[in-house]
Parts: sequence; structure tokens; C-alpha cells
Amino acid sequence: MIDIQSLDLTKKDFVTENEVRWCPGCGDYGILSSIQKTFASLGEKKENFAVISGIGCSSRFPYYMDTYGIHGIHGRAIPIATGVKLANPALSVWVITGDGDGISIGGNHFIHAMRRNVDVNVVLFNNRIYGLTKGQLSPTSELGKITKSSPFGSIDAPFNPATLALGAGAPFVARSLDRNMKHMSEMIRRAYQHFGATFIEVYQNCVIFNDGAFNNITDKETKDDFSLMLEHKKPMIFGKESSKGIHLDGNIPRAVEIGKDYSIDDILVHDETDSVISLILGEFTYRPDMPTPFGVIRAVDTKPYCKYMLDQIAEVKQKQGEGTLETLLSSGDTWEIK
Amino acid sequence: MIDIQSLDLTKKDFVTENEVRWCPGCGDYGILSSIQKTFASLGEKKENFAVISGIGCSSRFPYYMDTYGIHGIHGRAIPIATGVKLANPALSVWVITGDGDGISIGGNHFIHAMRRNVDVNVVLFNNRIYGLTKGQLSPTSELGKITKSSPFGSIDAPFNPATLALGAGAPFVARSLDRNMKHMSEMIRRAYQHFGATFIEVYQNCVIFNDGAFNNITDKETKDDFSLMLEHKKPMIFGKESSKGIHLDGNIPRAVEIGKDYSIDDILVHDETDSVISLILGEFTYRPDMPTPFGVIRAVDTKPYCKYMLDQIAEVKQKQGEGTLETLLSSGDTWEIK
Amino acid sequence: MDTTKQIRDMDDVVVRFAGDSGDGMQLIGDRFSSSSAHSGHDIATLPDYPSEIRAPAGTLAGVSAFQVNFSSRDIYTPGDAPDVLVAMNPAALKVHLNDLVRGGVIVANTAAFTGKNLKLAKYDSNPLEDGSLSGYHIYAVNMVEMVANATHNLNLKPKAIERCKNFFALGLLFWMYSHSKADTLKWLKKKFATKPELIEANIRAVNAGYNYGSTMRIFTTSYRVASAKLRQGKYRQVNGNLATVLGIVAAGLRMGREIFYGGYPITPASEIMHEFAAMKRYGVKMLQAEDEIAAVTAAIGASYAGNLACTATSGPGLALKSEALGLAIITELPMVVVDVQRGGPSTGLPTKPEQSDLNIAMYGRHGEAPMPVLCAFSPRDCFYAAYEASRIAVKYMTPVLLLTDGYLAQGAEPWRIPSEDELPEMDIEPVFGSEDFFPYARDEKTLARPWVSPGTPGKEHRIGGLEKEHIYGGVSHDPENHQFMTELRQNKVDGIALEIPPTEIFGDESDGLLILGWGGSYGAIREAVIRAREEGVKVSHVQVRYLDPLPPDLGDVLKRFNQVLIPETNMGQFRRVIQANYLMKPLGFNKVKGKPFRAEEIYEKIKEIAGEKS
Amino acid sequence: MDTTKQIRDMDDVVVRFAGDSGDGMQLIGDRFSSSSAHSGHDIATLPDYPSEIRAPAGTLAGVSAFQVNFSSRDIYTPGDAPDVLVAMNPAALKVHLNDLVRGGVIVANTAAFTGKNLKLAKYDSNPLEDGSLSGYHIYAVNMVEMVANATHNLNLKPKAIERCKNFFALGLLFWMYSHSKADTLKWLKKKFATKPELIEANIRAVNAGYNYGSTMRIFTTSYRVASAKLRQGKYRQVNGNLATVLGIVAAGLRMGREIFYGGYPITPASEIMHEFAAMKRYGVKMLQAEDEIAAVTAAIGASYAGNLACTATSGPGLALKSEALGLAIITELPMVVVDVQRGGPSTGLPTKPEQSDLNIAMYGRHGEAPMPVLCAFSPRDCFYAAYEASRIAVKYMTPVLLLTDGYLAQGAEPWRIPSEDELPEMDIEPVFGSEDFFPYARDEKTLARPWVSPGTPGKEHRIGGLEKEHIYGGVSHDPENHQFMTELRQNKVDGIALEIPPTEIFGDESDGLLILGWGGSYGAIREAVIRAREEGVKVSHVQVRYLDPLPPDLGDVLKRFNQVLIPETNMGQFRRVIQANYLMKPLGFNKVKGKPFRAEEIYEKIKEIAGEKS
Ligand SMILES: Cc1ncc(C[n+]2csc(CCOP(=O)(O)OP(=O)(O)O)c2C)c(N)n1
Ligand SMILES: Cc1ncc(C[n+]2csc(CCOP(=O)(O)OP(=O)(O)O)c2C)c(N)n1
Ligand code: SF4
Ligand code: SF4
Ligand SMILES: [Mg+2]
Ligand SMILES: [Mg+2]
Repeated sequence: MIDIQSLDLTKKDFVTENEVRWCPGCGDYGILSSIQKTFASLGEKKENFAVISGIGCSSRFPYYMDTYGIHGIHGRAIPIATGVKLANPALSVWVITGDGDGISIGGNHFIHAMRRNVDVNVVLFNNRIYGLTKGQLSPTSELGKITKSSPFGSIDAPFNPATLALGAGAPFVARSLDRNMKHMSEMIRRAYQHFGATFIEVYQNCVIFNDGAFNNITDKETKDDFSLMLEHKKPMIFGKESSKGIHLDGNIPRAVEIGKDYSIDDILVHDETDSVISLILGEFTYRPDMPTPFGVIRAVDTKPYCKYMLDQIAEVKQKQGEGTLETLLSSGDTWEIK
Repeated sequence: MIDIQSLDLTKKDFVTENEVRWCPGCGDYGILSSIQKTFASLGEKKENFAVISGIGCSSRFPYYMDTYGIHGIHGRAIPIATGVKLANPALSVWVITGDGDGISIGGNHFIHAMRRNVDVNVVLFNNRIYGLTKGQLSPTSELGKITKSSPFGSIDAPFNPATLALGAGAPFVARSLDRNMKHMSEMIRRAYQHFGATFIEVYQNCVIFNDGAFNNITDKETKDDFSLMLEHKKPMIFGKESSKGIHLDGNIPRAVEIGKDYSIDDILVHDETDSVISLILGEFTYRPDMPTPFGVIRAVDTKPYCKYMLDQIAEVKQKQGEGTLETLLSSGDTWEIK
Repeated sequence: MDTTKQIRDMDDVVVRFAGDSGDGMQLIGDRFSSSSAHSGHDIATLPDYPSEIRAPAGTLAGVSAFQVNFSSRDIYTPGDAPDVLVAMNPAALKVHLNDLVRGGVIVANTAAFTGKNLKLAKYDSNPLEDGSLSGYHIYAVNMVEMVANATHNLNLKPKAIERCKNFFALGLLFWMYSHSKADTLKWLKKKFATKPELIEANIRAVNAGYNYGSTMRIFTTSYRVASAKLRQGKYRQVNGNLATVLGIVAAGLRMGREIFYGGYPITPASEIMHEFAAMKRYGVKMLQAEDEIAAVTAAIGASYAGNLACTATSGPGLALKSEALGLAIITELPMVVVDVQRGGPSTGLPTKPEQSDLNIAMYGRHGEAPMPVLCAFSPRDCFYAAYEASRIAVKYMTPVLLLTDGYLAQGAEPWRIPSEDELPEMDIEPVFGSEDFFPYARDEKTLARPWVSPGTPGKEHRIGGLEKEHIYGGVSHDPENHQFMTELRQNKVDGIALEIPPTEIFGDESDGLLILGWGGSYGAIREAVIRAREEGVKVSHVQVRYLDPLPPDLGDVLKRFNQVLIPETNMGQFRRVIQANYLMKPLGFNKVKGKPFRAEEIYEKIKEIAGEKS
Repeated sequence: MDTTKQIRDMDDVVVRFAGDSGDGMQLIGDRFSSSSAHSGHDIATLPDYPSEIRAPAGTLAGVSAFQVNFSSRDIYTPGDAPDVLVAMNPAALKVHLNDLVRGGVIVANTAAFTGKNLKLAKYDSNPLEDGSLSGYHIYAVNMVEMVANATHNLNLKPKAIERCKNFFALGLLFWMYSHSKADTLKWLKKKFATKPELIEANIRAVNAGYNYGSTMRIFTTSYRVASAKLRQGKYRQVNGNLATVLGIVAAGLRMGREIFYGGYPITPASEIMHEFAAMKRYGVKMLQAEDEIAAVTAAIGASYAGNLACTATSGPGLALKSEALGLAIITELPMVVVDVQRGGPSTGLPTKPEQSDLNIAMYGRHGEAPMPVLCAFSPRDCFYAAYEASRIAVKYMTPVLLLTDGYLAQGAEPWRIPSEDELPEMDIEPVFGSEDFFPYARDEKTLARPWVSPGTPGKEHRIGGLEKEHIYGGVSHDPENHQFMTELRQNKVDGIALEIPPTEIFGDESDGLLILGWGGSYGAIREAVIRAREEGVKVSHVQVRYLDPLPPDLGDVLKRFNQVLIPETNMGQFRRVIQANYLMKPLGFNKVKGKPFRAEEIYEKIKEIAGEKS
């Protein structure tokens, strides 16, 4: 299917003429750059990409990608992308969405795409705020947060998007960070390679309305203590000196110091295909006592929707014969009048 | 708050004049009866119940409950109920919904109510089919199922509603069965007593379009082997002779025989407040090697939305003083023209 | 045996089969229609289900009915009032008696006229015996006993015998109307191929019914309806929903486009989804979406990716699709949106037809959001309307709204299957614009923009819901461009009017009364007008397929008549459109009862107006 | 010092402050308006943001502006064209120069006219120097240098100095228009209470600007606009969104109902949600829902439970609410739905105003689903319109749609705060029906049904979206009942017309040209009509608040004039309503450019029509 040699694409091939119009310093720039670069390296023809979005700062993305694309309506990127993919399963279909677009108004489409395992790749820019509408609560904003729509502090408990996706049955869930372009790139590649629905949550800094939301995982001093970089089949180690790890105490996960009471053998080994582990990891978000996991949280192979669909069509054609206008009109009970 | 003595309610008090119009043999009858009976016993005044539904066979429910109620529009029972509850937090607000109404078209409201922890009780009649519209796929229908809208077999992987709710952050998740009226009644009582959002999934037999969907857990011969009746702080034992149990093998749950390789001490003890256990239990649905858990899967106490809201209003009133028409109109920067 | 009976010739007959939901009325109704159609009658049928899935047996709410009109002439409706009512139980009699023509025939199954059933049907005494039906011809038969006798040596359980009684009724009707049993006997053999005992039992029931008619003295007459002078050809029966699907799939095959259907179940449109789901051998991709918004937006995505996309729904679903239609309009993507209208507002009367979605179809989108609106006249016309909607959608690059209703959707008629070259041509020319590719370049005539699918090398482009720059398609906030594009979108839709054929007037070309209808009222109006004209009333009929844009000659046509009457099953939505367009005030004839017009009602109205005049 | 200046008296002046998004134009615009208002002028203001959140500094896309019209007379709009343009950088000059009146004043900050900025603004040479602005009075000042000089001993960082330049501009304008600085100096002290160094710096900047004006020879004249003869009373400034919220909260307090707001952010309606969120001391319960459908259905639930419920949105959100409005209509629950219109279709021009949601407001629901539609005329009128919408909603038990637009929403005016007894009375009588409680009993006059909240003992009842039985409120499939209820719902809405006050005609009561407007075009039309009338043109003005039902006397009024012109920022939606209702053909004046009408445009149109006539 892929002939990497023959495609000589570079990042530039994915840049459009449109002036990029995010605020100076917005995390979206980094993600754009990562994606443009990674797309060029996948060995996929440029015309085979379709990038679909809803409405939001993040959702302006397709205008900056020189691929096929739709800047849709608020919350509906996923069903639009589903239609694109089903109509032409050969395409590599990407959804770019925000925390408001993707899981506030668009939450239903999100969970249904995950359960159906529709082969689209959903990249959610989570800045924990509504950017484009100038700073209201999003479903990932923390309790107590003061925003334009919560002048006395938010009273809405937030979602944990990864857990939500897992709860909906997502076969592939990952998390990355706007600033970490190498990691971001790797996640995009993994999603591209995964056959079926994929979900990547990207922590993204909104410099204007929620600046510093992810400071603890971007600041040099704290980031190692607050992030857990996952690797398949590797123990879950983190911390500046890699001296901490995740230990499963019965069924309760704890962050522990390695060396004192716990050895490296007590540390949980990550397994992308283990559904319990992924659920445990998903839960860490918003917990002050736990590091935030980055990387592939879950990756299991299950037959995707498009494959089911194409197989079924093929089977029926096999059985009933390819339909024609003639067979169509004359189907059912017919009789002649002479 | 509750003065049980003074209320002399019986099931009859909750019966309306309307002729009940489900198909003869429909599982909905049993649920109706359980709920009417249980409501009468809660010590809550009749006028304080509001029962809200969407559209579907199940959603006809409010017409048969002599309480306040709204038969809403398809998929919107939860936000309607949210409005009722926020407008009048003293009410006991119940949502009756189906697998189509509640988690197909209404899926977004469902997950958001769970994350916000809005104090409404959601009872979902899961018959794994669209009843009222005469037999199409629902999001809980099994892969391969033949329905009016999937004449060659369903290609849509189903949701597991309990896991979906847990993934959305639901603080209370339980499962019951139309036929088991005692259990049903107990779950309703537990939900009533829980402060915050609650979710009860009820397996319900649709005799017309999906008869026997739950045979393995209703048939006398098989039911004990296929159901796991959960009790808080009790080991997860099941099987005809109570000879089987759930064992956690590292992080992998397995159904094992007690006596041979495993003793009762190897059996996982249920803990409603343990989030990992609830996630593990949620996952059992649709797995042929696991019994289906019934009972309270998760029950954790977190501050519900209404409480937050009322507290915040009280605080602001405290700080700014109770507002009047006068303070309202003259707020902000004013000046006099003489 | 049959030789002894008196045979009377009739032009047309309306039979209504009514019984409990479990009595199999739809089945024998369908069999009776089929045998009528096969023997060359023009027919029209209409089922009438209870709104409950399965109401309790014997109750009024549980009655299910099926009406067949068969005729030696062209017919337009399933008939206003039955000549014959087959009543399988007291409830069926109670519910349907009022519709029966005065002096009509009642065939009743006495086995079901028990005390319990009479009570359930709220009868104080047995109407078959108390003389209250004296104005009718009653044929009361214990059908269950008859079947039991006919099958006594088959060792059937009582329940199984009971189940065959509908075929006894069918056999009796076959005899009464001189229909052949042959087809049905063949059909039974196929249907129950794996259950030979059922074949035998039902065949005996049919024969028992037939023989009962021919041997019993009570039936002094049987009737014969001559074959209709139908056009030669191959025929099949279609209802409106099936015809709609056939129209779209035919259009897709004709234009060489794969077909995508995004749907969500809703009465009375669900069957469209079922039919599409069954079309896998035509490569149809069908998604049962999580809701109507996902259904329509998936269709938009599929359209962008080059498929002929369709979504169908009823009122509440159309309301939900409203925002997304704006996106289809501004991105100028082809799509067919079918609205099978039902009684509103809100959930309203979900199983009843109404024409009250015209407003939302024409005006129900935010901003200036014009899209063509078409409607279908009859069940089989749904095929042509859907085919035409597809053609317009792709030719002009626009979503198209097609209005049908619950009455058309479920009503069935025989349809002469057109040959390929009888189908209208797909006169669609791909738009390329100038040398360079620009997504908002224009075809000069149609104003269509190019339809280039993802996967095409070198033509990568983005579209979306923000205002688009003319030709280039980029986002534009330029005031002049917005004015230009707003007008362009309007002009594109208006321009379709140039293709609309001259308005066909049935009757006189001017003067007198004109009945102006749209959609499913076609049959009732046409029948009424024919009848009134036969009596010398100066009345003509125009039925409008194109609601937006309207036919360019319509204003002139209307002004040629002395009076215009617009019958609609709504409060006058089309009348307001006519008023706004032509500054004239037609008479309204509005009915909002969850029922289609009967020809009789319109006929009476015509007479009333004609009477006032004279 | 000031004594040396020449002072010229003027009637009104329009100033536009324009600069980069980061230059604080909204802030000084607001300060300037406030000082104008406090000194007794009538004022109107309008901000003009870029559509990006923060476009790159110095670019054309990044320009942010604020316009103030202040006058000694009643004014109706923020002004068509500025007399003075304050341009803080080249991009601001480039974007706004076209609007400046010929011969107008340009105050430019030369510090920003660097090579880089000129390039970003796409200037080839410096317009301040190349003679291209010869038709204007240019006052070019290096504001940054001036501030630096004035603050040299404060040890400010260059960035901080740069930040104060807007207050220099403000000081200069204060001098030019003889405004007092006092208020602003006080305001600065409060605003920066915790940052004394900023107080000092900004005060010095204001003074420096003021002094620069009075000492420099280039300013030969300053101007004085006399105070307006405003009615005596206490005033505040409101924009349309705030006024809307105040109107609803006031209504709730007045009728003793708690208030529930269900919302979802959308430009330009979000501010309504922000304001409601801040109203906690009034007990307002506000839910930021997951989408517009949840917002409106939560409002329906809250209404059922006895709260005065409100939801607000803009076009795309209104489309999404469409299905639920049907439920509110059939359940007859009171609710105010605000639509702050913006440019469509689809996402369209989201930050620009338009009047193109009239169609969907009136007709955008499936089935026969009538609901009252009102509109507001001006920012402060939003208060009265919202208050009235609440009153009608509760009095008649119906959802009410209130149309405002992005122009009203953001435009601000001084508002004389009414005293409690100046507010219209809440003439709402609870409906009880007969002795027994029936949820669909009726008040004979209003046709309202009882509003009984859950929690009330003995009145348990269920409502819903299926057709309801008259009086009893049970589900009814009865055809006659459906007809009756459909008519009843229509009659209830139509009945509101009886309360609509006689149409106010500005100008002559008949003959000549009538300008018929609705909504936010009020100010521009009124100004244009005043001007044309001053020149002797026979032209009158009617602005309609009640769009459905229309005022009962409107048809008669229209027919008294020779010609009727309907200006709308859409393609003629209201014109079609008038055509359909009165079978007359008004002239249309339609503009779809994402901008409100300017008084000038309407004036020109009046002259054009008057010219044709003469
Ligand atoms: C139907 C509809 N409702 C609301 C809006 C307004 N709207 C545009 S973007 C947005 C939220 C954006 O938030 P998010 O998805 O988090 O994106 P971000 O701007 O933060 O990247 C909203 C509410 C809309 N355009 N359409
Ligand atoms: C907006 C809208 N879409 C679709 C429908 C049609 N509809 C009514 S009930 C239903 C599904 C019912 O399924 P479920 O919720 O599982 O309830 P059940 O009948 O199985 O109890 C559908 C699709 C509707 N009434 N409104
Ligand atoms: S508002 Fe926030 S998210 Fe939007 S472009 Fe600016 S920084 Fe980025
Ligand atoms: S269709 Fe199924 S769910 Fe509906 S009433 Fe009948 S048995 Fe119950
Ligand atoms: Mg965001
Ligand atoms: Mg169901």
C-alpha cells in the first residue's frame, strides 16, 4: 500500500498559503508543525489526507494544512469525518478538535466513534478552556476555576478525556503535549499506523485565557516529577532521577520511591493491550498524588468499522450478485400487464 | 428531612388512570411495579417526585406514575431533568430512559450529567433494541445482530453502559434486572439515598423485537452461573453452588473455581468505593468468560452539583448582600443628570 | 360450483380488513392487493397500524387495518370509505364502522364476538344481533369453526387453527370479487417452505373461505371488477418509502456515484433506512448514526468525498438537522434530505400524516440559507421525485429537500417499472472552472462549483462554514464578497426555475376554480376534480412538485382563474407562500386532524364554492 | 493655559479610537464615552474587535477599534463616519481611513509608523509624510516619546512607557473636546489601587496629552459639544447584552419567580451568559450546558419547575434549539429565548451583525408551532424588550423568541434607570381553571393554562410532546382534538395582538414614504428620517417590536402611505412577511455585508425614492 521511497514530501508540502492566525505563543503552532512534519514522513500521498475539524481555535487547523479538509460546524467534526472515511475508505482521515468542540457539544459523536471503532484519528487539543469564544469553562476545566462563565469559580467537575474514551471502548488512546514535538510526532505516527479509531489527547497551552495550565508538566524543574512517560512493556518509572514508579497495591495504584521500600520489580509494567492497566492510567489525571501519563495508554487490535462494512458489502455482492439498475428496479414481486 | 411515619403511601398512590400500553409480557411492567412500590416506601412525599423521560417504549413511563412528570423529546430527558432539579432542588428527580434514548441520541447529556454529578437518578431500560420504532439496532445491540436496520448483521460494536458511565466519572453505578423485583427495588432505594448523580442500568426484555436477550441470566438453569450478585465488602462469589469466584491475577480478572486451585481468600472482595474495582467490573459485560455483575458497582460520595450551586449562591449573597430590583438596576457605574 | 352465483360488474371497490394486531390483517391485505394487482387492476393500498407496538388483544387501541382500493380505472387514492369491512372482532367493527359507506358490506368473524371482546370494545350488546347494523349487509361467519372443520384431520392445536382464520377471510373475499386463489396458494408454499403443516392448514383455510362463499345461500351475488386499462409493461408494488430509496439508488447508479445513507430511526421514515440497509449489493453504505445530526453531517462528509449522499427523517429529526443544512448550503455540497412529514408540533401525532413541515423546509435555517424544496405526489411518484432531487442536487451542487409524508410513505400502488431509457437523463456536466483549480469556480449556467473528491492529486482544498471567497474559496470577511455570495447562493437556487417544465393544468386552462395542491394531496384532489368535472363544475387542478423555487409560470397560471383553493393538511403554510409571492389571496382549505384529505371532502368543498358562485 | 484656545461649538462628534489589539483602544474608548456621558451628552458607542483572538501585532487583521458618538441632541447610533480618527499605528489608519469623513481629523501616533509596521500594514511609503492624506487634518505626535518625557523620573521600563500611550491619546482628546479629566484620574486610582506606579504613570500620560493639546500651536481650535437635554434622573451605560439580562432579571424579581438560565457560549451572545453567571446575589441559577440543546431543554425543565427560564444564543444555536422549542410550545411552558443575530448562513460571519434569522425565528420549527417573536431596537431597548418578552411568556404560558443582533449586543448607550413604578406592570393572573385541577384548563382571555410546579400537593400531572387533550392534558390521538388544539395554540399567539399598543408613527400619519423597520435598524432609520424631514421630504418611520403576531393596526397604517420601504440586513425576510400578510409590495432595501445600516445610506435611499417621485 505504501511506497515510502517514491514520495518525496517535506513539511513544506503541507503548508498552505493562509497566514496562521493563532495568538502569538499559542500551543497550537507547535502541534501544527509536528503534524505537518510527521505527515510528510508517513509515506502516504498528500492527496490521501483529509483533515476535518469543528469550530474553535484548534479547529482552524485544516486551513493551515495543504491537504483535503473541512472546517465543519461546532461539535460535528467526527461524524463529518466518519462520512468522509466511509465514502472513501482509502483516505487517511484526521479529526482536529478542542475540549469544547470534541467533548462538550461533540461528546456524543466522540464516544460513538470510539465504540464503533470508526477508522478516523481524533486529535483533541485540550487547553481546558474555550479559546475562540474568549474564555469560558470547558468540560476539562478544573473545579473552582474562575472564567468568564464562572466568575465565582467553576462548580462543574471535569471530564478526564482519556478515561472517557476508554469507557466508550476506544481501542487506541494516547496523550501528548504541544511542546514536546518529538513525542507528538511519535504519537501521530502510532495513530496513523493503528488500524481503527484512535484518540490522542494533546495538552495545549492557551496563552491568552488559560496560560500556564500545564506548567507542572512543562516547567523544567517539575516536569519529570509530574509526568509519566509510558513505554510498552517497560516499568512505569518517573521522577527527575527516575527514582519513582507506579506500584499496584492490591488493586490500588500508588506512586512510590524506588530503592527504599520498593524495588524495580515492584513497579507496574506498562502493557498497551491490557485493559485494566489502561483504565488505571486513565484515572490519574487531576490527581495531585499521581504523575500524568503520556504516550500510548491503550492500543488493542479490533476489527474496525470500515473493514466490517466493506466485508459485508463484498459478501452480499458475492451472494446476491452485483446489483444493476435493471436488478434494482425489477426487484421484489413483479408482474406483466400486456 | 424525612418523616416516614406520617406518610401512608402505598403502591396504588403512584398508579395513574392511564391504561398501561406496553406489549403484554414486556419487561417494563415489572420495573414499573417495582418503582411504584419502592417510591411508596421511601418516606418521600408523593408531590416531591418528578419523573422525566425522553421518547421510546420505556419513556412512556411517566404517564403511568402518579407523580409530577415530563414525557420529553427523544434523548433529552437528562437535561430536562437537570433543569427541573436546579429549579427546585427539593425534588427527587428521576430519569427513565432507554438504550436508544439514553445513550444513542442522548449519550452526550448522559456523560455530562455523570461528570457534573447532577443530582438526578437515571434509570436506563436496556433491551438492546429500539422498541418503539419497531426493531432497529441500538448502541447496546451485539455485533452481528440481525435487526431491521442491520439485515445482514450489525457491524457496530456496542457500548457497555456501566463502563461508559464510569468513564464519564459517575459516582454511583448499579445494574439490575426487570424480573428481579426485589433487587430492582433495592437499587432504587440505594439510588434515592445516594446524594448526587446515580445511574442504574436495568436489563429489560423486549418480547417483540429482542425476546430472550437476557436468557442466560433469567433462565433458572443458567442464571447463577452467568450473574454475579455484588455485595459491598463481600467476596465476588457466583455459580449454582456458589462455587465460583472472581480472582485478580496480577491485574487480570478471571473467573475461577473455588476449592481446587483457589480458596475463598483468593477471591476479590467487592468495594463500591474502589474505582479500579468498579472499572474492572464494568468491563465484564459482553464477555463470554465472565458473569454479569448485578448490584452497586460503584458508590462514592462526592459533592453534587446542586450543593455546589446552592452554596455558591449563598456565599455570594452573604458577601454582596441579597439583591433587589433597586440594586440590580443601579449596579455598575451610574451618574445623575439634573 | 361458481356457476350458480350472480356476478355483478363494478368499476371499483374499496375493501378494508380490520382485526386485532395479532390477527394478520396486514398480511391478507397485502395478499389481496397483490392478487388484485396481478389480475390487472389499478390498486392503491394503505395500512393503518395502532400507535402502540402491541396493544392488549381485543381492545380498541389494538385494532390494525389495511385498506385496498382496486379498480378498472386509474385510481389516485386508497379510497375514502370502504365498500366492504372485514371485521375480525368487535373492536375492529367499532373502530371502523363509521367509515363504511352507507349500505356497505360487513364480513364479521362471529367467533370473536364473545362477551369479553364485546366488553373490551365497549359494546353493551352484540351489534351483529341487536339490529344496530340494519343499514348494512352483514355476513356473519364463525371463521374459527369453519377452519377447524376444514382442518380437523390435521391435528392442529386450537391456537394454530385460530391463526388461520385470516386466510379463511381472504378466501371468502377472493370468491366475492372473483379473484384467483392461485397466486396466493403458490405464495403460501414459498412462505412456509420449511413448515409444511402450515402450508396445508392455510391452503385449506383459503379454500374453505372460497367454498363457503360459493356454497352458502346468503351470498346471493359476487362481484367482478374488470381489469384496468393499464399501460403495458412490467409492474411491481411500491410504497412511498421504498420508491424513495429506489429513486435515489437509481440516480446514483445512473450518475456512476456510490451511495451513502446516514440515518436515524424515526416513524414514518425508518423504512427508508431499512431499505437502504438492504441495498448492499448496490454497494450502498449505510450508517445508523447516533442521532440525526450525526446522520446529516456524515452525509455531508460523504458528499465531500464524492458519494451521492442522502439522509431521511421526519419533523423532529429535520429540526435537528437544521444547523447542518446551513453547512451543506455554504459548502455547496450535493445531498438529498428527505422529510417524511408527520403530525406536529413536537412529538405530536407521530404515526399520523400531516403537511406541516413546509415552513421549516423552506425557512427553517439561520441566516440566508436557500435550498431547493421538492415534494412527491403519490407513493410511486416518490421514485421520480427522489430521482429528480438527486439530479438537481448534483447538477447544481446543492442540498435538496424532498418532502413526502406518512400517507405516501406507507401507501402502496402498482408501479410500471420504467426501462433505463425512460428515466430522465442525468444531464450533469462536471464543472472545472479555468485552468487552475479553484474550489469555488462556477459553471456559468448552473452556478455549480466543482465537485472534486479527496484522493485527487493536486487539487487539495479546504471548505467550511465561514463565508467563502468567490472563485478561490478561502475564508473571506469582505463585506462585498458576503453580499455577492449571499446573492449567488440565492440565484443558484432561483435559477433552477428555468428548468421547471410548464405547469400542467388538469381541466380548463383558465377561468373557474383552480385547486392548487402540493405533495400527497394529489390523489384526493385529482379524484375530486374528476368527479366534479363529470358533473359539469368548472374546476381545474394544479399540483406543484417544485416548492422552492416555484414554477416560473405559476403566478400567471393562478391569475388566469377566478378563484384558487389550496387544500393543505396544515394551517395554510403553502397559502402564505403563494400570498407572499403573488400578492393574491387564495382560499384555504385546511385540516389538521392527522389524516390525509379524502376525495369526498374536497369534492364537497368544490361543490360548496361552486354553489356560492352560482 | 486653556484660555488661549479657540473654542468651537458643535452639535455632535464621532470619534473612533483605533490601534493594535494590544494598544488598549477599548479601554480608552470606554473612558472617553464615560466622561462624555457623565458630562451630560447623549452618547452611543460601538466596539469593533478583530475576529481573531490575538492577531499578530501591527497587522491589518489585528486592528481593534472603538467608536463614540457624543452629542448635545438625542442620538440614535454610534455614528456613520468618524469625525476624528485616532490611529495608533499604520494598520489602524489603513483599516479605518475610508470611513473618516472627508476633511476629518487624524490623530496619529508617529512612534508606531516604523518601517516594519508600515510594511505590515501594506503601505509602500509613510502616509503621514507622502501627502496622500492631504484632504484631512493630521495631527502626528510621537506619543511614546511624549510619555517617556513625562515619566522620565519614574524609572519605567520601555514596555511600561509604551503601554501608557493610549492614555496620552485620551488626554489629548479630552483637551480637544473640552472634557474634564477628573473622572478618569479618579478611575485610574481605583483601577490600579494595588499598583501605585501605574497610577502615576497613566495620570502623567493623561496630563501630558492634555497639556500637549493646550500648548502646541498646531491645535488652533478645540471643540465644545453642549450637554444634551437629557431627562433628569440616574443614568448608567448599558450595551444590548447586559440590558437583555437586566430586563429578564428585573422581570423575574418583579413577578417573584426565581430565574434559571441555561446557556452555551457563542459569539455574540456569550456575554449574556457571563452576565447571568454574575447575578448570583439575585439567586440566578445558571447552567453552562454541554450544548444548545441541553441549554434549552434544561430551561424547559426549569420552567416546568416554576422558574422564569431563559436561554440565549445566536443563529447556529437557535437552529439546534429548534426541535426543543416545539416541546415548549406543545407543553405551553413560559420561557424567553434570545437570539443575538449574526451573519449567516452556517458559521458565516460570526462576529458581524445581520438580521437574517427572522425566517427561522418565525417558521423554523416542524409542525404547526407558533410562538411570539419580538425584537429590540437599541442597546437600552433590549431591557424593555426582554422585560416584555418575560411578561408575555408567563402571562400567556408560551415560549417567546426575542431577536437582537450583534450590533445591539455590543453597542452601548446611556440609560436612564427607571424607577420601580416606571416599569410596566406584571399583569399576570394565575390560571386555576375549575374546581378540580386540570393541567390544560384555560384562562378565557389569554388562553393560558395553569402553571403548577412539582412539589405542590395534590396537583401531580404529566405533560409532554404528544398531542394533548384539551383541558385534561392526557395524550390524545383524537382527530378533532388535534384540530382544536392546533387552532388553540395559534389563537393564543394571535391573541397577544390585542395587547399590542397602536403603532407609533414618527412623522406624518399618512401619505408619502413610510420607512418600516424592525430591530436594530431603528437608530439608523430614525436619524435618516429626521434628516430627510428637516429637508422637507415627506417621509415617516415605523419600527415594529412585535413580529409575530404583528400589530393589529399595521396593515391599515401601511396602506395609508404611498410607498413603503423596508430596510433589512438580509435578503427581504420581513418584506415577505408583510407581503404575505397584507398582499402589498413594499420596496426592499437589503444589505448583506455583515454591517448594520448607516443613517447615511438610508438617507440617500430616501432621497433617491423621493427624487424618483418628484
Ligand atoms: C452551534 C454552535 N455553538 C456555539 C458556537 C460557538 N463556539 C465556537 S468555538 C467554541 C468553543 C471552542 O472551544 P474549544 O473546542 O475548546 O476550542 P479552542 O478554541 O479552545 O481551541 C464555541 C462554543 C458555535 N460556533 N456553534
Ligand atoms: C428526534 C427524534 N428522533 C427519532 C425519534 C424516533 N424514536 C422514538 S423512540 C426511539 C428509540 C427508542 O429506543 P429506546 O430508547 O431503546 O427505547 P425502547 O423503545 O427500546 O424502550 C426513536 C429512534 C424521535 N421521536 N425523535
Ligand atoms: S485564544 Fe488561546 S487557544 Fe486560541 S489562539 Fe489564542 S492562545 Fe491559542
Ligand atoms: S416493543 Fe418491546 S420494549 Fe416496547 S412495549 Fe413491546 S415488548 Fe416492551
Ligand atoms: Mg479549548
Ligand atoms: Mg431500547
